[in-house]
Amino acid sequence: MTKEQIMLKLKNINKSFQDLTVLKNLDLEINQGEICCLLGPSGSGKTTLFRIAAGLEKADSGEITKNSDPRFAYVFQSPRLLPWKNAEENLIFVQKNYGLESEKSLRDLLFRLAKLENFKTAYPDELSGGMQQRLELIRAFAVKPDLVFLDEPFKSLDMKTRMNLRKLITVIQAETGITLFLITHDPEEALLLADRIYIMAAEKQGIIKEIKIEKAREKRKISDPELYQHLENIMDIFSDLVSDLEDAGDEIKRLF
Amino acid sequence: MTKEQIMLKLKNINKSFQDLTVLKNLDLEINQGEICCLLGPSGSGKTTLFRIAAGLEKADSGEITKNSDPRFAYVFQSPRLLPWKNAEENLIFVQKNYGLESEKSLRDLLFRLAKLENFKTAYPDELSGGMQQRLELIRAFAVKPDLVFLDEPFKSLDMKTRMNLRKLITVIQAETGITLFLITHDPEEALLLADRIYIMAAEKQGIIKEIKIEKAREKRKISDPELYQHLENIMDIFSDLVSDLEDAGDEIKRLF
Amino acid sequence: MKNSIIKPFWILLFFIFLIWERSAAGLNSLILPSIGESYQALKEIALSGILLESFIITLRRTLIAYGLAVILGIITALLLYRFKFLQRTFRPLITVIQATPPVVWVSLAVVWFGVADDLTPIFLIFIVSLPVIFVNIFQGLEDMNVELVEMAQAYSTPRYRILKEIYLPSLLPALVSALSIAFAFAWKSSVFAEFIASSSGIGYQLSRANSMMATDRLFAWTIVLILFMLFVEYYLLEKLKKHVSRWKND
Amino acid sequence: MKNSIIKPFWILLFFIFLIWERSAAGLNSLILPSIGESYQALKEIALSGILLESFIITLRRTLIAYGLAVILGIITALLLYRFKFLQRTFRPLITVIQATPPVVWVSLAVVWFGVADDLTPIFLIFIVSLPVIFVNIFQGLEDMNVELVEMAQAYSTPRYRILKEIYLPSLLPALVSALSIAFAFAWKSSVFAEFIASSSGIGYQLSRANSMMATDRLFAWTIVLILFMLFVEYYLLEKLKKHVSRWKND
Amino acid sequence: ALEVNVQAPTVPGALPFLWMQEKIELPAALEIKLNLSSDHQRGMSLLAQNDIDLLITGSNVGANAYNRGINLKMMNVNTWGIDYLLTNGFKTESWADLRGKNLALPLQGGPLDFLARYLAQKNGLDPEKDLNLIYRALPGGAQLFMAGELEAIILPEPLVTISLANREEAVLSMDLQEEWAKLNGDNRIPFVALFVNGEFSSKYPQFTDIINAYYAKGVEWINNNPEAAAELAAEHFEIPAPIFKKSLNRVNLNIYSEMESRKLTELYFGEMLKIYPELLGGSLPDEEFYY
Ligand SMILES: Nc1ncnc2c1ncn2[C@@H]1O[C@H](COP(=O)(O)OP(=O)(O)OP(=O)(O)O)[C@@H](O)[C@H]1O
Ligand SMILES: Nc1ncnc2c1ncn2[C@@H]1O[C@H](COP(=O)(O)OP(=O)(O)OP(=O)(O)O)[C@@H](O)[C@H]1O
Ligand SMILES: [Mg+2]
Ligand SMILES: [Mg+2]
Repeated sequence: MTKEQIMLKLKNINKSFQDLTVLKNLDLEINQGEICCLLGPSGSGKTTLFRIAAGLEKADSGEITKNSDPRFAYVFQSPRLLPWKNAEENLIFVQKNYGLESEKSLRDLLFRLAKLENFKTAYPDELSGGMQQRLELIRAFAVKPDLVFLDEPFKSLDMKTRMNLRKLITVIQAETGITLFLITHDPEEALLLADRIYIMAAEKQGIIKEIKIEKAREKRKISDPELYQHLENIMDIFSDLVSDLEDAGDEIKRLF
Repeated sequence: MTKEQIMLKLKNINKSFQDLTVLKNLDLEINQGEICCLLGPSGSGKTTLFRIAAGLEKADSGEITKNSDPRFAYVFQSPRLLPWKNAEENLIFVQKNYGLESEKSLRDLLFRLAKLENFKTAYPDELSGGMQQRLELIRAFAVKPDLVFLDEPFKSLDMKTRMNLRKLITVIQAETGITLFLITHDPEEALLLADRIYIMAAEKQGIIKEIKIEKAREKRKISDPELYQHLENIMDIFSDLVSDLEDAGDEIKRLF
Repeated sequence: MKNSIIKPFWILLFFIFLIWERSAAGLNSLILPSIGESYQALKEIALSGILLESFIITLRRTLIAYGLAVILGIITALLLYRFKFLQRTFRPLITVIQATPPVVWVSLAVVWFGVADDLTPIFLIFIVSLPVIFVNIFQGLEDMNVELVEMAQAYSTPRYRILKEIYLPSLLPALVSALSIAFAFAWKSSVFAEFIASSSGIGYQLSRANSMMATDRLFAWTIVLILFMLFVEYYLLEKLKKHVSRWKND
Repeated sequence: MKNSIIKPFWILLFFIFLIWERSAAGLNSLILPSIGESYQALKEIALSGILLESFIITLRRTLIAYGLAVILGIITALLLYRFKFLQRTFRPLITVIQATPPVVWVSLAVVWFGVADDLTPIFLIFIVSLPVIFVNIFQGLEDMNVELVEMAQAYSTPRYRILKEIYLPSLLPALVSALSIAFAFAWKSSVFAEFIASSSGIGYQLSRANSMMATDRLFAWTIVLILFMLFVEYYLLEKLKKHVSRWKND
Repeated sequence: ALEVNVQAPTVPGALPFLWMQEKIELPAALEIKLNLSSDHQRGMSLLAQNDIDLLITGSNVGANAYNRGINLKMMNVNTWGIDYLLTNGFKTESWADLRGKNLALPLQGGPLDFLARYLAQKNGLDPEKDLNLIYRALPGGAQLFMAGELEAIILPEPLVTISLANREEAVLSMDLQEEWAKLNGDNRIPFVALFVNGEFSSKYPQFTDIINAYYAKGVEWINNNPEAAAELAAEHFEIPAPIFKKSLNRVNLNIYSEMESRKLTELYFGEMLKIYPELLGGSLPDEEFYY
């Protein structure tokens, strides 16, 4: 697996919902073994792009090229667990589709990494929201995928869990070379994790900026000048709309 | 209103749920006009502490002292809007309790600040999750409160909206001197906003660290050495449990 | 009505009518009257005024009993929801009431209400609808979002406003669904009660038609019953539902 | 059963018995038999073997018709859910079926099924339970979480596994609730059908007791009916519900 | 005026009350309120609770209630002949012709069931073995017969006339009253009677007598004016007048002397007691039963 081999390539993708054009002439590529982050405000079409890339939705037009026949796994924005199966059965359910149901030690490892080893027989409704998210996450790795789509896998988790899980996927990625395609709202997270960052904006119906980061993941720190520069740039892009609050000061004072 | 006057003081608070002790001998105080942040992993008892301080739940023992009879407002962790009332009616519903229902210009201002001016007549189920959160937030300010409890008001919002809302509450706070008590998962957010930060941990059943920040809010930057030092310290506290993943590398390689 | 019962149904109805007409052709009208005969009978009862008269009698009884059942069902549900002790006492009683066959109620009603022509049907409709209303409202109460009540308390909302602005609208969807389900029960049991134990109303007319084998009239009355039921279900209640479901999905 | 029907109910039951005994004391047993007389009658029918015999006949009919209604109700619901065209066609038909009074079904059934003693009750039970099953299953299908199906597709799950592992368990709670509601209907309408149009089974025995004015027997049979219903609702179905609700709340 | 509440099923025996209500001027002190209902169980309960004063029902029903302690008296027997055997496409000359055939009866253990079993037995059949008895409540049974699903059925008037009119193959095979006569020498069977609440009759003996007399007059009027009686029935019973008029030909509606009535009733009850004692509540009613 050379790093430069392309895993997934989208060309000239267009997608509209009724009157709303979400993606317009979108191009994107991910190399094998990369971590690629998608960054953008709510409604900018991140999930839509994911669904098209993963084959869950049809684009109106465009071309999708894959490297041979990669195995996809998908971590949904909100956990989609079978409520009538316990944690381990939920993993077995997807493993069965690839004849992997006998790989108990893989499951055990994943449960351990996600700190869920005591909850293998718990049903989803017995798990906290955060635990469900972790289960959703490790399910993807239980099928030994080539490419994992992760739609905000760390959303609304506390800092500690978030750091743990970030670590978890980077360790797995480092050891196995699985390609990761990840949506996040947090620019720092993207800068710390990604080899490549795509920034999307609803106004432009697609990708407005691509950032490549060469620095080794383990050595990155947000205070590093290169990363910090990227962060400032990203913040600038996002803070376009913040300005007009200042002049409301007088009114606020008057009305309260 | 001198800054040093105490708004709320909790002393020796204890709270258990059945066998689970959540808060043990907890002390805490907030001065008038302060922004006070509560930081801590999931399950460390932040919401429980809030509910006790706001009088929604009874502590098992302990003392709560308030400055005269302050008006509280509460932004719930997940929006609690009346589904059968539209956005504006939801604001009027709480305003009525304080005879403020005629303050239409205040409502209009809040809708404008939250960029919801076009959704005054929309019902909650017609708003996106983020819009509902913003409505939940401005409802608190519609009653001209003395102290607002904000339980993760920016959770799972995108960076842009998040920055907007942060700005919004700091502007309101600066102009009105309303005391804000805020729960967040994001250490940077706490460092950028708070005059005082309390860090909680489930293992200690309460507050493990108190940080006071004197620097003027407008001038703060996360790269500022003082703040950055705090950030590193907080990260250290949270990363206690991250370490043990490294040694899983071999096993991961073997099993995948 | 047009929005609800849509075209394909009319085609089906046409085929049903065709099959009906075909079968009736081969059979004596006492066994299966033709559409024409049924229509004739319908016209007859309509012109003689007996249709309107019986319909009003039955409707009056249904509305009285149904109204009582709705009011008492709501009160019972509120009480049983509020007081767990009452719940453990009366919940099984309600199941017993539901399990008792209507025939038995009718024979008990004779003892309790004697000859009064109205009371037996009213009682039967009441006793049959009450558990339906109760069960649905009770479910509605149990499904209610207590978080909203807490929110209101956090903003110092007075008790009566919480009742009026949160409890009441929360229960509306359950109430409408209870009303709809219970109406079908009420309407059918009023017919049953009149069939057995009354000397007026649509049910009584049905029983008269039945005992003299005036099958065409039996069909005519049945058509009246079905049409009214469809009118209530697809028009009145649908309107009410739409009104309520404005925010129901959430 | 003890967990469901709890102590306070027994106290209430005691009071009901007391009131019953008091009222019966002043009345002829033909109008309201005492508890002792009802018990005596119950003992009699139990010892004569007619209780068991009739019970088995009624139960058999109910189970056959109910089973058919369940199977056909599920199939209809699946078909109508899948094909919107069928839905617009048959949905109103189901309302019409539901709106038709049982009396009319019975008189139609007599013509259609002739002398066969079983068919009329079976038909009535079937036609009364079918819409109940259908409506509940259909609701269950509409409430189903399609996101899980998409998840399964994202992981290349074959079609038959999606049906077995997602559709089926998704529908179980709706199915159990449908089974429970429909059983009450089935049981009561089997009694009604036998009362009117059969010469065996509990309903027939009820009608005999009724025409012989053996009110004590009427009560004895009613007690049998209620007890069996309570057994099914509070024991059998409760067990099934518990089994299913393991993950229902989610 | 004294309000007298009457319940009667839609049988010819109810017509005299309709006649009193609509065709003549009763004494001002008397007002008849007639309630048409065929639920005799309900009627009896109402009678026992003094909710109604007079009840027309089967003679055995009254005796049964009497024996169970209901305070009532049999004022008169008014219907003496009403039941016939209809066959489908063939005619029976004797009971033996029914061997192995379907025979539908309205109610197991009812008076018609008794009559059918009694006659069959006396004519050398074992009703359980030789007949295929089918019990089907009226009018469902009649409907079945008309649909050609039954070989034979015993029906009361006016269902006999209706069935004959609606099924060409239907044959009026036997007059059960005549069959009874072959065995007992009299074709009068006391089927339907008028009962009075015991309290009412002892409180208002003269009114009771007046009503009884008017009732007898009404019966006479019907027999003399079948045309008008049929019109009255058509209006209240939901049955076409011509059919009812025809049907009256086969109904023996008459009031006989008390002595005669009682003798015939005791004969009827005596035979009934042998086959279905529970139809009479276990024993013959005593002296006080007869008015
Ligand atoms: N099935 C659909 N039908 C109609 N509109 C849709 C559909 N799916 C998405 N959209 C719209 O397309 C736009 C992009 O949605 P998408 O979910 O891809 O955004 P996102 O970037 O994932 O946002 P978030 O960060 O909130 O998840 C939004 O305006 C959304 O309302
Ligand atoms: N009503 C309750 N009954 C029982 N246990 C409770 C209750 N409320 C909270 N807990 C428990 O108390 C602990 C603290 O909960 P709390 O909601 O205060 O945490 P938190 O810090 O707000 O977490 P999060 O960041 O996930 O909101 C948790 O272990 C929780 O399960
Ligand atoms: Mg998304
Ligand atoms: Mg919380």
